[in-house]
Amino acid sequence: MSFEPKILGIACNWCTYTGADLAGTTRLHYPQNVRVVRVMCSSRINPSFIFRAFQLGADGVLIGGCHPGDCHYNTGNLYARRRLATTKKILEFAGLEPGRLRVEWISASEGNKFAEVVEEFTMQIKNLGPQSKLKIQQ
Amino acid sequence: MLKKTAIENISQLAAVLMEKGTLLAPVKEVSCHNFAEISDPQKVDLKFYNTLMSPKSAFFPHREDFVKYKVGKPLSEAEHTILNLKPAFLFGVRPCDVKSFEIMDIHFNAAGIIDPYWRARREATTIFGYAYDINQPVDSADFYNTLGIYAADPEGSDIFMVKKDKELLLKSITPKGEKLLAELSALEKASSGDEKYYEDYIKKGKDYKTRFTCVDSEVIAKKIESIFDNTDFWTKMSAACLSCGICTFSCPNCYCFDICDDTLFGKGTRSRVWDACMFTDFTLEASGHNPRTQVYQRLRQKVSHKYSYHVRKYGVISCVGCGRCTRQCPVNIDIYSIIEAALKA
Amino acid sequence: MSNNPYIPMPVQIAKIIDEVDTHDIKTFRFAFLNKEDEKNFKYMPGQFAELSIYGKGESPIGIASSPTQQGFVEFTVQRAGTVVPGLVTSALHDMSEGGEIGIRGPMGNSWPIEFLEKKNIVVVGGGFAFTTLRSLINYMLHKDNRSRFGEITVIYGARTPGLLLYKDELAAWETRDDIKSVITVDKGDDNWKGRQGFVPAVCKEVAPSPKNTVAVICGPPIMIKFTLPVFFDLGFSKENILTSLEMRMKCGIGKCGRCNVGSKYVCNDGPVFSLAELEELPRDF
Amino acid sequence: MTDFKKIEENLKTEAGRLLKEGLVTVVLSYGKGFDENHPMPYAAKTIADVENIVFNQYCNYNMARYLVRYPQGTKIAIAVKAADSRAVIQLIQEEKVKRENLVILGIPVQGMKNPKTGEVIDSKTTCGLYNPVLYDILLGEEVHGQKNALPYEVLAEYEAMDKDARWEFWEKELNKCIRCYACRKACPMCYCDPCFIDQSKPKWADKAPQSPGNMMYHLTRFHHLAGRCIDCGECSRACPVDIPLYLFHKKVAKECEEMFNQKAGMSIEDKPVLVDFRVEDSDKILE
Repeated sequence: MSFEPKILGIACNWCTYTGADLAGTTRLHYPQNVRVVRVMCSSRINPSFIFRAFQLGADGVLIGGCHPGDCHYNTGNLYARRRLATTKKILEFAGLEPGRLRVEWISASEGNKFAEVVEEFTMQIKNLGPQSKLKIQQ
Repeated sequence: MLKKTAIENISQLAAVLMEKGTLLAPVKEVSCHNFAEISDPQKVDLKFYNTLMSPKSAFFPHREDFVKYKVGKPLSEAEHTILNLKPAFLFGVRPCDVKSFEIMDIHFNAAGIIDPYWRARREATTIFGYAYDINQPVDSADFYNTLGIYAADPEGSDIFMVKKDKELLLKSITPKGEKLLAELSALEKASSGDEKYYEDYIKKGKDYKTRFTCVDSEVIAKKIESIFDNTDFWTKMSAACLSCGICTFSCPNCYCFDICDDTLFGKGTRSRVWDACMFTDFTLEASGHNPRTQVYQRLRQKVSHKYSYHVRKYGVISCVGCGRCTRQCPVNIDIYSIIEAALKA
Repeated sequence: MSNNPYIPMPVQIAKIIDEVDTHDIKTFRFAFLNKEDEKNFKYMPGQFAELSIYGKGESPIGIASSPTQQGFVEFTVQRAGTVVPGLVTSALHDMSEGGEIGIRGPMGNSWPIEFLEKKNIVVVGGGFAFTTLRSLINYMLHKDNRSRFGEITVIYGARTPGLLLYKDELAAWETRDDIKSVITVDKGDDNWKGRQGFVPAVCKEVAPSPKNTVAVICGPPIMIKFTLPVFFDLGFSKENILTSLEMRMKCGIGKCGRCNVGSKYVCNDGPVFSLAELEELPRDF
Repeated sequence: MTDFKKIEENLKTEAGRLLKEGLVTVVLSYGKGFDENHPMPYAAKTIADVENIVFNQYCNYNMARYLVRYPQGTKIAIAVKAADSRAVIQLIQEEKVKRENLVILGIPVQGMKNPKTGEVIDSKTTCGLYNPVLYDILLGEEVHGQKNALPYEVLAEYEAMDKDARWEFWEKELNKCIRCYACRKACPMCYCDPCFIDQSKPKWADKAPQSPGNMMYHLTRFHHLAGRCIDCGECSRACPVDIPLYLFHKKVAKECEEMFNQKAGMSIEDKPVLVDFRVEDSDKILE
């Protein structure tokens, strides 16, 4: 059986989640590997969410927020950008592939982009293979 | 019975013990020694002063599983941990640590409800005590003399070992030790010279001095009770305390634990895990009330528990002066100095 | 290891009673699933047990039923969580009748029945802390036991009428002549025809005689603080005032080392102490 | 070389003066321990306490750790070495203490030693500065002419490692953790109450020292200290099982410096980098 990665998607309520909705309503095809969780803003994402997702068996984590400057709360994604960049460096130094965490700015009108990013990221994770380092062995 | 072996052949003895059961012995880690279950007899290493962590984990592991459960399923489906223990050998325990087992026995194995896990592990284990090397300098943190323990105290061990140059002399102390020692054919018979050396060593152990202060358990218990409300004293003593848990974790006599449920994907384990009275949330009640929010209250609890409450409850001080809490403390808080100061306060 | 003190016994929720109008205090009636366990669970008023839900943890709760009531045990549980998340109590509140949980106990000492015998008893309770007092009252009122005790006076207060526990029983006590019950609320509402006023003030008013009398007091710290002086003024000695302590507990059997006040473990040596005993202990609770 | 005796004298003099004049209620410095090699953090509150103040090569504690223990508004004098002064600055940035309530006694020093190992504490385990960044009173001669050591040099070996080898390294190191929390308690920047790891809802990790919980605790703590760690090395010295936590903290500090162009605890005008942003931050940092 080929490897079907489990990907956690965390999408901001105002842009990416609506964008994902648009991808759905316009019947775009994209891989079903992403399970999306909605948060109010990308700056809501506690880095521990990401570590925990990897521990609970995620092979990749995809985070979507509004484009810089377009945040519903004005500056939320600008904080998130710094924070998530740091998370990435930490994962990398711990020995994980930094490519397993991806941050994308996807607006409410970019249903296409959402589908493309999911497609691309799923491929990327497939190439990286299963994430077994942080995953809790049962 | 007295037998002996060359220290360089210690791995042979280890191999024999491993055939008989589980062997717990000191092994060298990067910068310290610790007791560990031995899988390679070559790893047993007696070139240590004392281990970083106390050997209490042989009977009271950091985590002891009670039950494996499935969430939402009837209790009858939960799997209870059953300790089917092989005979175990705890090898190379310093006299002060041996003494700690006796003190812990009162709590877990004699008073009130008996702790089935402690008892099972304790009964399965034969203890090889190991005298401190009286030809080496004593560590400045130790103060076991204060608690009436000496560097070569065979009391409490099943078999007691002393070092003679490049040899190890093994003396049986209890019938359990006698029986085991008789079975250990890999060991050589000791000569009468060895007998004399052993006896002399035990005697000389009394002259191997650690820090000492005259502490009568009743006197100190009463003194500490009387200074409970002396907040100035406790604030001063705890000014440096970071309230981390290393003193209690490394202590051979600290037994406080938490019972935790760890669940993942609907399955989980209920286990007991070491806890420390130095942690802020140790006494945090569900109402939000916490009787010990301040560092001084927690340090007071720790010291009082060992030197006063324990005396009142069980008749003995719950400290053996092994010096681990002092050595390991990141800010050099020294319980011996606190006791000295308390006697003067 | 069936005699393992850390393993809970299975019980089933036979009945849930929603006690108060804020719906955060419920009484749970448990029936033992193993007859053997029921036989072994011998308790006296004032004892407590650990309610245990796998995956959530354990919570020490006072037993609210009386040993004279056969076939079940009752616990009145408040949903904790305003300050510290109350994992067990919330989970319990979310369960329905027929659900299964675990129970370990009984634990601790009890109200000292022998000491109370042949004496007049004044029971003073405030708010949610009435549970083991209710157990004591029902025990004393039982037809086999009533003659062993003198006069029984109950003074019980809550913030509002809706927050009074065991409303049916309170009403039943009113109609009996072998118990004097004084129920008060801090602030009544339109339907409240009873007494208004704080517990300490009511105690002063009722003014029970200290002669051959023991006061059993449980309530929030603030109530205790103002009630004790009233009883001292009335002439009660410290030996004759009893209360029940609360501390964070885990094992409930005197092993885990966290509920000590001085050399006493509240779970084993307590939770019931007389004021005289409490004064011997360091102020560490 | 640093004249430790001279600094001790100055420390006593200044502490005595500040307490006598009532300018501060407490002087945070170093005091006698159970022997010479084991001094302790010390809080002098009376002029008589000043007698007990010591300063020697083993006084490596970061006294900034104790600042948050006193209620806001307490007038405090604090003895700081180079890294410690950065911790004070960082705490001022985070509004945990106010500059006007502090008298900072700067100690320029080199040749501090780790009492456990006797090794000299150099740039490997600390930030490589000799002179305090911020002080009111200097208690010794500033160190000049000494080549400033590079604090991040030690990272090269680990950065060069293959990622799997690095994972193996950290897994092995972090699995040693016994969760005594000495690292967070020794850290001047770890003042949260409760710490995320002690929360029961959400419960981030098990209490027992096992790999998943250890990973969660340490990775998140590294993250919480990103852009805030001032590289004093106290976490690593406090650790009873010698986990080289400083390596990870250094790495995160280095990355933060490169990405956001700001070093932690260098100016009280700064804001911690992760509670700040620039519109012109590049998306490149996310790649």
